[in-house]
Amino acid sequence: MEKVTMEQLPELFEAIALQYKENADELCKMDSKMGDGDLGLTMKKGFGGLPEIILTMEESDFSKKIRKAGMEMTDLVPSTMGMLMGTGISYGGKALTGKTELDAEGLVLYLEGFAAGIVKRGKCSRGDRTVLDCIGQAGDDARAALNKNQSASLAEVCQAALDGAKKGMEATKSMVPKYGKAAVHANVSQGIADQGATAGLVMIQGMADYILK
Amino acid sequence: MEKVTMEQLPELFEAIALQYKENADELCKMDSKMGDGDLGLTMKKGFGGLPEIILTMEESDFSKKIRKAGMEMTDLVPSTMGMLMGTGISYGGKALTGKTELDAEGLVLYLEGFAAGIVKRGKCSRGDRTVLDCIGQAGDDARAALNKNQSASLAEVCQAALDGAKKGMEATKSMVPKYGKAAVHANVSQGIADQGATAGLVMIQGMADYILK
Amino acid sequence: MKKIMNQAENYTDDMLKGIYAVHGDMVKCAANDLRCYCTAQKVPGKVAIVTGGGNGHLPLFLGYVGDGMLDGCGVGGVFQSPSGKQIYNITREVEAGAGVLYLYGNYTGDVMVFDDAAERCDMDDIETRSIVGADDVNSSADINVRRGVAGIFFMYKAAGAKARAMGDLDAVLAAAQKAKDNTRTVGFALTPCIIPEKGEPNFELGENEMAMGMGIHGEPGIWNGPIKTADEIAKESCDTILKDMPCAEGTEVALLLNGLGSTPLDEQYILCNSVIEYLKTKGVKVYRSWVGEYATSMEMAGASITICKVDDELKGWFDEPVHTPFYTQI
Amino acid sequence: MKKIMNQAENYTDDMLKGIYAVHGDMVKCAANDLRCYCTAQKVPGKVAIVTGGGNGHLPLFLGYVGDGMLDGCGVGGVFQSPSGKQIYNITREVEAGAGVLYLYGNYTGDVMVFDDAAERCDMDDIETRSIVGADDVNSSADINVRRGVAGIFFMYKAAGAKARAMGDLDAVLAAAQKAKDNTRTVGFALTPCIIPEKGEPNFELGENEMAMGMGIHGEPGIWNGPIKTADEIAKESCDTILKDMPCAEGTEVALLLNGLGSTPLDEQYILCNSVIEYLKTKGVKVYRSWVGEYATSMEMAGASITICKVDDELKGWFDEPVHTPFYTQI
Ligand SMILES: Nc1ncnc2c1ncn2[C@@H]1O[C@H](COP(=O)(O)OP(=O)(O)O)[C@@H](O)[C@H]1O
Ligand SMILES: Nc1ncnc2c1ncn2[C@@H]1O[C@H](COP(=O)(O)OP(=O)(O)O)[C@@H](O)[C@H]1O
Ligand SMILES: [Mg+2]
Ligand SMILES: [Mg+2]
Ligand SMILES: [Mg+2]
Ligand SMILES: [Mg+2]
Repeated sequence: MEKVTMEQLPELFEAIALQYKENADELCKMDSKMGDGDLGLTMKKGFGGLPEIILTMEESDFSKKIRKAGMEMTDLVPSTMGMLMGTGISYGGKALTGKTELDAEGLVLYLEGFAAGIVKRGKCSRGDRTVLDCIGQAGDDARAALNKNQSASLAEVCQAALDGAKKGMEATKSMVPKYGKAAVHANVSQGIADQGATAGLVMIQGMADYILK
Repeated sequence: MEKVTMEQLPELFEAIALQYKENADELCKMDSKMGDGDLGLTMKKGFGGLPEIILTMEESDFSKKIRKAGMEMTDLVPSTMGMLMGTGISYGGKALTGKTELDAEGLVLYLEGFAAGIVKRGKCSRGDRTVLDCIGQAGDDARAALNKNQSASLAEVCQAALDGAKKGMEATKSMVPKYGKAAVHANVSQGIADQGATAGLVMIQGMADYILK
Repeated sequence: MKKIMNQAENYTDDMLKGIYAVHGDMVKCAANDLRCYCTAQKVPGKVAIVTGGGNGHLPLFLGYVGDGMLDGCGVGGVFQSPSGKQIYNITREVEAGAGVLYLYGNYTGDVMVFDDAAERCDMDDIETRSIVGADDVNSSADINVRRGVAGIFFMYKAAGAKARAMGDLDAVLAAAQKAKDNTRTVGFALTPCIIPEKGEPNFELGENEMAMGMGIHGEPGIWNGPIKTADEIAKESCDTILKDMPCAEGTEVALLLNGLGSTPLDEQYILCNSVIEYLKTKGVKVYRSWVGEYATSMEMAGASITICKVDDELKGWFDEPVHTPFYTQI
Repeated sequence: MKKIMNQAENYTDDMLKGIYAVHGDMVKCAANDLRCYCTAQKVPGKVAIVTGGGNGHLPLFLGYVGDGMLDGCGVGGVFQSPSGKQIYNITREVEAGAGVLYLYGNYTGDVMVFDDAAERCDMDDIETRSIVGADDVNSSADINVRRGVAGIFFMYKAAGAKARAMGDLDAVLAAAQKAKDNTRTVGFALTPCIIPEKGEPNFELGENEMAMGMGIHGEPGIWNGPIKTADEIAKESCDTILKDMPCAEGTEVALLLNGLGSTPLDEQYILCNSVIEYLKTKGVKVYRSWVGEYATSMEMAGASITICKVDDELKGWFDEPVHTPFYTQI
């Protein structure tokens, strides 16, 4: 797949939703240990709602469609990760201003915008043991792949993003939680990946499922 | 023993208190089944306090001393049976106006007065399955013994009272409870003696322990 | 036993010390006895209203002592009566020349204690009248032997308003009687409470079981069984009340939705909604509702539903402002 | 699960229906959304104060919407944030030309939601300021990441009084900040609560065990162990607070003794007495106390102790009368 068109957007998000459906229990279990146990449910509900939101939305601009969809998602699941992911999508969409489809460069911009949205909403930095460590790394590695080869395909950039997401998630295993309910569990978090970062990887995996299929 | 003197009053009530001490658990158990389970405790506490109350009271009139002691007992244990027994003692004492000691006739008057006090305070009638059925019968039989033999001894009258108390208590086994928390247990009460009547017998038994010893 | 306390035997007195420490501007004790709880704002010439009963039901009973409601309250140990002497001492403190109404719940021990106090007052030429709350429909078919539960709130409110308007003793009694005649309660329990000195639950209910009609000391109700939904509980309770006290279509009622102690306010409002909706289907209109903890059993879970048929006079009494340390209505 | 409710997923909405049915004269919803809870008595020209958070803490948060306190509240599902859109819709409804203060508890999700709403308002040229309650001493050594618990009551009271006196937005924010700077809370739990949709306890504690420092959603505290006496709990809690916020001898404080849901009022007053007595030994004088359920966790047992150092200005704000459907002070 060389690009994701306006018409294909619902399918892209359908693939992500499917990933969350499969990983919901696992995410809940992780969040139970380090937080309040709702993460899988909110991700499933939030991403599960996106295809329908996009399908029924009256909006002809590619970038704006994604922006608005992200905002609607925050209203659907206004938990920490719901806000972060919705804001990320919204900012990712904003970064696509002027585009009419998602190509290789678009994916890089989208992921960088997504990460910027997380920083905006979460007031967090890399290394704080959050979803940002996953998505940020995915964006970095996607950008690096494009820098290395200006004509890299969407698939190539997507593969780089997926590898980066995995790396970023892995890196959280040695980080100390700073935010939210997990902060009080700081001592038991070592060696375990941050649940938000894990949820970030699930999203990138879902995108890759669709783009690389 | 031909009479109980002013000086012997504390000992008389000491004997009653001893009976309640021995029967407290049993009374609590009975009350647990048919009420709130406090009967043994309140009787032990109320009668247990009487010897001291009588000893420390500044009152030189025999009748008034008993009247006041009963009133003080109601303040010490203001539960249903605490009120009834305290009022009974008080009315029993009132019936002894003019006497300076408890003789055979005195015991009859005391028990009749006691029963009248219960009726006054409890607004109950014979047959309502209460402590009245025990004490009332004790008074009746004591009176009958004296009627039969005007020169009956205190011991003879007391024995009649004790027999009457037992009979009265037995009779409650077939009565239906009308008052208090027990009324809602009406169906399970058949064949079991009323706990208040049982407590009444304990009191008469204590008196007999002292008078017949 | 999960109780925040010091020695169990000091439970009631430690509680009272806290109450006097916090509300010392509004209440005081009589006869140097913590358990003789009196208003600190005596109104000369007003009929005084005195209540009392066992502790463990806060804000009942003492919580209603204050402006526009009661003048004194005898505080017994947990689920134990105060003494006649205490009621007498309170009466002496609060009576203000217009006589005293004894208004309390219909429990044998309490009746005896208040009768005893009334006799003592009689010797002092203090005029008293007595009336008991007996609103718990499920406790007996005989209206005269029913237990008094949360519905006494409406009696306090009516009598308090009448007394505040300087009605005489008979008028105050009549106001209480009018509220009583129109008030019915149905309650149910989900979990027991623990009497501090006993240290164990005062009854047992299976996991997911409720007891319909259970009393506020754990007196047995009419059935135990699996918990019903709020809608079902509302229907059953209202049906019981309406059968006992028919309400023609168009009747207006005051509603008291009372939590027994550990039932969240959330659930009380859920049940309240169910009750209001169900009454609507019967053509009964709720004039005003009170939702919250008005008569509890320490940490017992459960609730009670009290309905009082109101006319303009009762509405007026119920709408009167009151101000006590535990209950303020403006 | 012993809950009085209908379908678990309707828990919050059924509760809200009950609340609107009972208090429809004082509150209403915005945008046709039950969860956008607003005062029905808008005051033109007054700074509006909006709060919000997860349901399950009644009377927190919505209970403080009313005269002299707050103007709107976003109601989330049980222990879930409301949405930014809801906060935005509430803000649009209650803003009265003088700007809006967002005053809520310091939980990540809520912070994000209110920030989101503030951005939406910015686009509409509605001026907002934000401040979070973060009074729970045991939740972190870092004062900025502490959780917000019952102490927010004092912030509501201060900001509400200032707004009612027609202070401008910065003045209202400053009042909230002043209350915040002087307020500290320590809480503890004895039993868990049950989230309706989950149907099981949200944590476990052994028989006779308590958890010191536990949060109002069951967040872990600093120790779990056998229940201590009221005196011991009071001492430990006050020591924690006084270490974090030293109070010189002669300091006057406001005291909020808050029950978490199923702790009887009796025990709250017992603990209050212990706290007042202990503070006395430290030369700290309690100016005024509030005892009762101000911020709960449904049927969780336990309590919290909040101390706010007061000067004449704070005293004035705290003594101001307020009137909401859930809290009236005259
Ligand atoms: N301030 C923050 N900035 C970015 N990410 C955050 C922040 N706080 C928490 N997170 C992420 O959110 C995850 C928890 O999400 P979620 O379960 O929705 O939180 P909660 O249930 O505590 O509101 C964490 O694992 C972390 O990755
Ligand atoms: N009105 C009454 N008149 C006489 N006796 C009564 C009356 N009501 C109850 N009793 C007696 O009191 C007994 C219960 O006493 P007690 O345990 O003190 O009552 P409670 O704990 O319910 O207040 C009953 O068994 C009965 O004998
Ligand atoms: Mg979570
Ligand atoms: Mg008993
Ligand atoms: Mg409670
Ligand atoms: Mg409660």
